[in-house]
Amino acid sequence: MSAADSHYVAKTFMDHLPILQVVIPLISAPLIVFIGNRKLAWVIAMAASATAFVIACLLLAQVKDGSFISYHIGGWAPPLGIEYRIDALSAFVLMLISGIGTIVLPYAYTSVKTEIPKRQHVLFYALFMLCLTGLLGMVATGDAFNVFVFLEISSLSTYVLVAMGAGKDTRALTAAYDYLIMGTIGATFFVIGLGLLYMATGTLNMADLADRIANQGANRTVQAAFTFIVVGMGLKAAMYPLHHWLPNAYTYAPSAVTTFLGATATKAAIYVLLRFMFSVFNPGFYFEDWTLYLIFIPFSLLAMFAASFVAVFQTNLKRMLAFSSIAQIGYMLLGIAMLNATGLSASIVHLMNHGITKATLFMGVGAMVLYSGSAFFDNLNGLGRKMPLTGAAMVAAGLSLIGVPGTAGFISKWVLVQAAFENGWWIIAIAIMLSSLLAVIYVWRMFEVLYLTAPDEDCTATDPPLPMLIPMLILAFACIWFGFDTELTLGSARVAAEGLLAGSAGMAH
Amino acid sequence: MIDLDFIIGHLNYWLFIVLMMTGLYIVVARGNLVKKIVGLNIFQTAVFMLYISIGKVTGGTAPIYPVDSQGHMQVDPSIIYSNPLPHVLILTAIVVGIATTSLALALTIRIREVYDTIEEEDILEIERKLSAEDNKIHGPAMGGRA
Amino acid sequence: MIETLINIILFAMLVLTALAVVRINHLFAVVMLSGVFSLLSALLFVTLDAVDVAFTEAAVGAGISTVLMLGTIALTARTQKKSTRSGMVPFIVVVVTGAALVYGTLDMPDFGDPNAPASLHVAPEYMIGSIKDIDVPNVVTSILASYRGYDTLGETAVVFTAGIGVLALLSGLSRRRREDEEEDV
Amino acid sequence: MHHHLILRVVTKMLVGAIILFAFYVQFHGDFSPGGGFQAGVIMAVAFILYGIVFGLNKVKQVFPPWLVHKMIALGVLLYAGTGVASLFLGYSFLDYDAFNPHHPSHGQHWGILAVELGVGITVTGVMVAIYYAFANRPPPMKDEDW
Repeated sequence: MSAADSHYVAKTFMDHLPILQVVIPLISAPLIVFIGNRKLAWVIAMAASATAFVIACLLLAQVKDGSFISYHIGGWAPPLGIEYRIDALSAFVLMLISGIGTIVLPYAYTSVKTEIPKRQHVLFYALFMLCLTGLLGMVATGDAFNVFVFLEISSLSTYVLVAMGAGKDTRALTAAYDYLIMGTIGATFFVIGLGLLYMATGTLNMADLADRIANQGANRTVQAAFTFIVVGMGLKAAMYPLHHWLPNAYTYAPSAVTTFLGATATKAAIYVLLRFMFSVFNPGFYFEDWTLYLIFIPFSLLAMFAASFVAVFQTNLKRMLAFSSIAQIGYMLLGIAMLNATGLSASIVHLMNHGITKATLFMGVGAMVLYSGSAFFDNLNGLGRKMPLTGAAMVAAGLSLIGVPGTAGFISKWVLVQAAFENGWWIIAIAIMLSSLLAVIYVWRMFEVLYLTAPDEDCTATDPPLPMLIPMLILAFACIWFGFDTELTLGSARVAAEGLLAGSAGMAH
Repeated sequence: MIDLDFIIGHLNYWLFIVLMMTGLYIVVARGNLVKKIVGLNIFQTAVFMLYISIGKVTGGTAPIYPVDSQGHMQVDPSIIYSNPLPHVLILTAIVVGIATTSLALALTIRIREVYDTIEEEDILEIERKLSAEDNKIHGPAMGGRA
Repeated sequence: MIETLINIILFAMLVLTALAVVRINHLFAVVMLSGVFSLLSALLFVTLDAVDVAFTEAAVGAGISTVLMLGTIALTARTQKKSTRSGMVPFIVVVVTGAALVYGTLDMPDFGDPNAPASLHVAPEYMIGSIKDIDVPNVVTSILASYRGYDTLGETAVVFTAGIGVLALLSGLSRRRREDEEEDV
Repeated sequence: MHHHLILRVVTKMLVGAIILFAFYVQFHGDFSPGGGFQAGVIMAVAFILYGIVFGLNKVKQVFPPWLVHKMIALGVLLYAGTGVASLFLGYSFLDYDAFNPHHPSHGQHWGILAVELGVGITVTGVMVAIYYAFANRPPPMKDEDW
């Protein structure tokens, strides 16, 4: 074969951005292990993660007008080869994940030193980068089976990262084991779903799948595939009745890990759910409507109330925040179930807003645990007064968690309520406000402990070292900033939501 | 009316499902940590069988072209080959499976060293005691392991 | 005909092995049976024309994973406690899942159907491409390493993750020189 | 381990054969079943067998842990590096045509060789490392209790 009929097209650096997004963090992990030096490990991780963040921003700038980028890995055109496909939604989630990864690393530098034995630091950073790689890969890819591969990279590294909390509390080990079993069942369900889809269509490329499902209609095999994919990803996303792995995993993992996971892991799973429900399957199918109305709405309402209610009665701040996360996932699923552009924008913008809010809070808890040794409320008495900047960051994030006007959390809840009104669902709108009241109660308990109780007399706590403090303050500032300037967050979310609602047409070539 | 062709054509799938569900049952119903992992393996292997059966074409053969002594491929259009793509997917999935298994086993070893048991019931009992102690010191919490 | 007979016998043995794993409390037997299960499924893969998969399943399922499991039970326990809890909830979960799957099979193409979508859509292009573009006789290798080479990179990364994960859980990374050993506590 | 004479002699003979077979599987994967992953597992089995029969310390002298751990990373780097190399040649990531633009199928052969080698190195490393990690743990009871 001559060169003339090969598929060679000279590419520039900018053309390679989609693959570099994932491959740079991927390469950094073996590099860290190969070099095996503790200080360099952090430097490499930080550099790779920051590069990934810059790339995500560049990608978002390119696709913010509603277009998409398709990158053919190996030079093979889809559906033969694997395709990377970046649109507004994926670029937005990529930015969230890589941004949180970049901002958690400086925090981790100090926090890991105190929580994890020294000989494991190199492995910690390698696993952290693998987790980041997996999450980014799940979001960037346009190939259904590739999602599974990267899902497993992130899951396996997460199990170990959670288990690394065993130095402080041995329950981290059983939490990791439970998560491993649940996560593997979820991933296997997802694989079964993919198999059924492949059986019905003969392809694995998402755009091609969407075309073929739209053309041949949904038969019973496709419906079963839908069920298995939703349940499998629901397990990874801690969708309400499938959330049992989450509280222990978040409570016993090291602070830096909890921060990163709380802000990104479930978000990537929700992204995959969105991608499959809207871009691969057609939201017009009756079984999908049915699932949304009869399954998603009741369970997300249940999540919003039951999980918030349980959160109110926790004595461990980390655990309380974990239950609050389950409730917040309820909001995101509720937005999806509204099945209109406003509701979807609310869900998507809440991915980001809840991500930065929870990251700030978990960072704050982690900083206090440095001095108190545990996240139990009675060990945190008055620490807000002793650690003014940390306390301030947590107040800002706490307000955002409730959804007080002027914070990021308000924007997502406001749009969600609007979406409910658009559908004429008054009761749902009232439910959203009522469940926010529960959030007021548990966030108030946090404020009460941090400010209104007297600190121990011999308490020597001060604000944490700068590498921990600065990321926390940046994120707290973002919680406020995105409450006023919604151009980046809500703007991108609206473009993404419209792309999703265009359904399989949005995936057309 | 019973359609015999339909049953013969689908019997294999149902048998795979029986195997899958046996594996899943071991994972959810058995409390021994090692046995759960064995169950997970059986569950996954049965899923692999379902995948591989997608690729099977009646009268087909393994998707490897014969090679003559000069190393040239013999392409004979009369030979039917089975679909190779599911094989590739399952190769990847098997590797992911052993990776998960080895991590799970390593976790089990650590758990045994700390709790001195690998029975879920005993571990739950120990953790319940730990939580009860926490509650005694820090005030009652609700929710437990859930 | 002979193929059907082999399949039926294999299935019967697979089901018996799986059921034995449910019943038996002696972990050594359970682990050995899990190896047997893998070996039987490798045989089944051969009858389904997936020789690469059979090879891997035999090496991994019957080989490495049995060795690791034996190592684990040597480090943990040899027998399982009699389970005391009722099997109702798991049973319902399993029945519901199975029913959903059976429902999905109702519209599946017949087993071995040459006109199934999976055999018509992308697969023929791989068969041609492996000759024309890649010139490799084993089509599985050409898909694995080239067409879907990125999946295989991901797979290698998964193995890598598991490797360093086990190191993080059990031993830690070894260095050649012991320069910063002394600061380790 | 001074008894088991037959076991030791047979093992010594087998290990060489197993390693040879691993190389065959590694480099003959284009023509017959097999490839980097299977070769890696077989190669690891050779070391594991040696370790089981002659003891962990003996096999660690042959194949020191630091080297194993470097190999784990090296394989992934080789695989990803192949992709990056094609990227620098102006092609897509992992487009092996880059390695011989005038003869794309030759380029493909080189690419496949490199990535399969990467897989083989990592898998060997990981399996041996996992074996070392498991074998290093103190057992709760003695061999006689079996």
